[in-house]
Amino acid sequence: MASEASEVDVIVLGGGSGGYAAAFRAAELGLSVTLVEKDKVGGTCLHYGCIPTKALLHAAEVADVARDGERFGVTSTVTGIDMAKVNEYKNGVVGRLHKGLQGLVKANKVNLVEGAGRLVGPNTVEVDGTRYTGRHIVLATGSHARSLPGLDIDGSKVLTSYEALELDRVPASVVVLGGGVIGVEFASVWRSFGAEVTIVEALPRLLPGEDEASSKIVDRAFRKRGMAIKTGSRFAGVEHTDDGVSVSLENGETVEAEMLLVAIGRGPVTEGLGFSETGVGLDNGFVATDERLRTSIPGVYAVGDLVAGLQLAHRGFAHGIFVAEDIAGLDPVPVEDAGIPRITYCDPEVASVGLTAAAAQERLGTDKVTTFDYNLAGNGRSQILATQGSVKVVQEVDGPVLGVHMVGGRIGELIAEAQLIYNWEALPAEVAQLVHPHPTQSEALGEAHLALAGKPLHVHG
Amino acid sequence: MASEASEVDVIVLGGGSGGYAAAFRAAELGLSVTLVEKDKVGGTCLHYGCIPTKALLHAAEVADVARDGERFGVTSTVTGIDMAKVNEYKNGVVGRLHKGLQGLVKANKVNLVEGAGRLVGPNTVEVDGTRYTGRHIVLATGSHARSLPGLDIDGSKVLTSYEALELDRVPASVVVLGGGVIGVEFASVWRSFGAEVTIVEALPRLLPGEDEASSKIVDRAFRKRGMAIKTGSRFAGVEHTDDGVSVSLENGETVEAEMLLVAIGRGPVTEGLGFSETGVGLDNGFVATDERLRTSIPGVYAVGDLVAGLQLAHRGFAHGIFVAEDIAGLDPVPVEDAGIPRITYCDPEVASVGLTAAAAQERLGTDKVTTFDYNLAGNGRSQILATQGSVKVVQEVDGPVLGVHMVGGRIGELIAEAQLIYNWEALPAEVAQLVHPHPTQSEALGEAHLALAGKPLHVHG
Amino acid sequence: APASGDGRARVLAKPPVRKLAKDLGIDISTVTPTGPNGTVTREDVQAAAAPVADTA
Ligand SMILES: Cc1cc2nc3c(=O)[nH]c(=O)nc-3n(C[C@H](O)[C@H](O)[C@H](O)COP(=O)(O)OP(=O)(O)OC[C@H]3O[C@@H](n4cnc5c(N)ncnc54)[C@H](O)[C@@H]3O)c2cc1C
Ligand SMILES: Cc1cc2nc3c(=O)[nH]c(=O)nc-3n(C[C@H](O)[C@H](O)[C@H](O)COP(=O)(O)OP(=O)(O)OC[C@H]3O[C@@H](n4cnc5c(N)ncnc54)[C@H](O)[C@@H]3O)c2cc1C
Repeated sequence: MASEASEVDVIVLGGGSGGYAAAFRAAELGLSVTLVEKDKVGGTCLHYGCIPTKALLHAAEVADVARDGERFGVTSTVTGIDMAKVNEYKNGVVGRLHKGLQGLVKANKVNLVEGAGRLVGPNTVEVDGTRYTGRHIVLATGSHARSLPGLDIDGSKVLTSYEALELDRVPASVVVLGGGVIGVEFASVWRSFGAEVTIVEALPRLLPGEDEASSKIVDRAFRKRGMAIKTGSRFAGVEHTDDGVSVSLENGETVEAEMLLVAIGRGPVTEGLGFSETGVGLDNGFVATDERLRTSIPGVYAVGDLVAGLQLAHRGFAHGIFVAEDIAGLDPVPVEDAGIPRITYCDPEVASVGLTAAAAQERLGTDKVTTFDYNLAGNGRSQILATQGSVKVVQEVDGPVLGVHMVGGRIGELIAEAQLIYNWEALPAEVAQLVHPHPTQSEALGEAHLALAGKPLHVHG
Repeated sequence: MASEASEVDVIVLGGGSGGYAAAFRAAELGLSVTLVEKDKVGGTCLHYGCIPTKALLHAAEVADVARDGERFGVTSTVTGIDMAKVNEYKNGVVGRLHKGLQGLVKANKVNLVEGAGRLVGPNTVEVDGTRYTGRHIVLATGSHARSLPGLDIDGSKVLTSYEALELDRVPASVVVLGGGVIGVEFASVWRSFGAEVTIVEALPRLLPGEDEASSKIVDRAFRKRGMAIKTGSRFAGVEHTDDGVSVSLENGETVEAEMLLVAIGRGPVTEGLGFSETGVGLDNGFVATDERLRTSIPGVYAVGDLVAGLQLAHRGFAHGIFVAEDIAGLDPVPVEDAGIPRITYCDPEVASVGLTAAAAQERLGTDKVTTFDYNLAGNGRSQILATQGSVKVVQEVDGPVLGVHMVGGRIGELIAEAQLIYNWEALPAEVAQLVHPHPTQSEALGEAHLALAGKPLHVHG
Repeated sequence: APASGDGRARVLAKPPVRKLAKDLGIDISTVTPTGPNGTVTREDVQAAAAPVADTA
């Protein structure tokens, strides 16, 4: 029979972004916490997601900058990409952050149980034969890469992001199946590293979750960078060839490449964990919750990628903090997806918050929505960085900012400001009254608000 | 006798940041505007200041990145800095922006008078023998580099920023006199381009206008980059030598170098322009104004570097817009220096808004001020970029954010968010309730606010 | 009962709305809130700023 551990206030199942945030915040609030993790604290984001991909993207940027030095008067050359060293750098960053996080688990006095857990009752999680009971349980088992029926991930020629992060060489050519965030980020890295890249996306445009204007700019920029883009193209099948794969599309085309990356989305990790057996309601595989992240079982919550919606690490943080505060009785304000900033770290970067122009028009009516699109050509700092793109602000007529959509080199960091504007429901005039520093890219955001407030400064006709 | 032009609503004397912003905004509001400029619209900032220096700083960054590629796995080398090409790039950026600005003068239907103007009456400016009368006059003649008695700028061995921007080679060694914004920016550029750099500053620290914590980090970073820093050292004299200059300090030390950059501050351009003759009150050389930028003569305003305080282009923009709106009767809110974001674009960058910790303590009392300093070592994105630094937030105890002070690679853009927080007097808890995107540097700002709100997430002890 | 003294930190309002009140010279702690959970809205501030004649 299973042994029993003494009851705690909160058991968190899964130590990724959502899980550890819940654990830390609960502990801060004086609750006793057990955190169950079968792999490594930090989860997908730290070990197989955000951090390693952004390290690759930075190495990619370094390669582009060094290759392009002449344009700025710097006589520089790139003779190669040393993937062993790239991986050493990437693993170094992950390792340091992982060590820091392990320190925080200790500092927060969270009881970490290493092993695979299973929900065996509304208050109970079993790990390796030991039963842990908690007055509250937070499910945070995250997500995994999806594939299609008949599309087998072999890890060498047909990969998901998981295997792609471990490659010891740059493929000569690659087909990226899926033009969503993960797909375009890998496409961008490999292109900068010298690969021939083809992106295949079933929907009519890249980054279909973004405002159409953003997709258009990225599409143009990627083509200019020499990538082949096949939007509105459905995957039909893949065959292994002597030196790689042959990918066929429903329209009859085939594309040969050394590798195929499958980046068609991520599904929740909810199977075989006792969720449905214990009575946790699921919806399309995701854990069904209300806006306060409560599942169908009282006292059991779900956070992060398990909950249908944006799959982002900081949404996981926000969910985790929310649930911990809710358990502690602080009555926190629910986390809404629309207010969560989104960044795609390809080159050029894409960032947004709030509603797309189309969504805003659908919600309020076309005549109630106005937009302003500021071209980065008018922005001094962007000229200096030699980047193109735009900042588009969506406004309710005579009302607050409803959405911000940006494309451009290094533009991702700017969404933090936009996020305040959106979530604090500021009027363009209230932003326009304040002054953005010169010369920065943030001025483009300022200019868009100035223009919407009827007082354009550096707006070219 | 002088000829007369028909009266307009507003005459703006000087077409720099402050002047052209006043002109454009006034024209937008339906006022007739004459803009007098003796050199080029865009003024110091566009032609001899912000833009060309930031182009050099970007080329410097490119050189550093390309030189340091191995660290990220990119096999890259730098064999030289081609100053002719650097200048071509820099002049290209300036030229394109200048062209854009000239287009805006036309589009706004501003009457541009090219020539040196002189105030000859409370309503009258004379340019090349023609008298222009305006119901309102905006003085915007800006500033120029200062020197010391006995310190002659010869333009080849002893330079100001003006000549330094035109150099056709990288000096082997240089002494930078003045550790303020302009001094440290040039020091940073030259160091990245390979020069031996010595900074001499009379005050006890670099960037004396910044929070002491920021100065300390920059000092350490600059030394690590191999620069010599002599703070608390007063300049005594300079002698020309066969291959450069010999700079002597009051403490008896001498430093030899190929060149001396004099960057000890900028003074207002108010002499010989008829200001005092017409009765415009001056204060220490600057035009004296009230908080609504009114001079001692009714109907005559001053904007930008002419007005004592922060010497920043975007302050000029804000002043110009304010005065135009005031003239048009819109009753705008005065522009306060404390709310204007400040950036120094050296490596690492420095950015701030609001009060320093010391100023806040002086104003409110030590026990009424709390601060939190978030080290970028805990920030994933900064680890990826391999940059160090910190984000320091100053808060009134149980009250709003009073100041934000940041140091780190690329950190400048983040001050746009901080600027909203400061000017909107947000409480840390209000910022902490919102979520910053992962992994960005902006999360460091988020973490500092989380910590001040009593809910730290990724804070290492 | 609400603590006396510094009402700024205690009044519920989005930061830009507090700034608006300040710009209009209105003490936000005297404004009657009509927003969710007792939040002072932009409209509340504007109403408090409007000349009394407007409501006639
Ligand atoms: C390639 C890639 C790039 C990404 N880039 C970004 C980005 O730049 N920014 C961003 O915001 N998001 C990014 N994401 C998304 C981000 O990684 C996820 O949104 C985030 O990790 C979700 O956090 P989570 O806590 O819900 O789940 P996860 O991080 O997946 O964590 C779940 C944890 O639960 C553990 N677990 C699962 N089952 C059990 C069990 N039975 N017992 C014990 N432990 C278990 C797992 O080992 C894992 O550690 C990226 C994702 C990928 C794949
Ligand atoms: C090296 C350097 C770097 C800088 N970097 C930055 C930075 O990164 N960010 C930032 O915000 N600020 C920066 N500044 C400061 C910025 O340039 C000034 O704050 C800004 O230019 C001030 O604007 P202004 O309109 O007051 O004056 P100016 O820009 O100096 O414009 C004054 C104009 O008046 C004209 N003029 C003068 N006398 C007459 C006359 N008699 N008749 C007609 N025209 C006349 C001049 O030709 C000039 O065009 C920098 C300055 C320098 C020197």
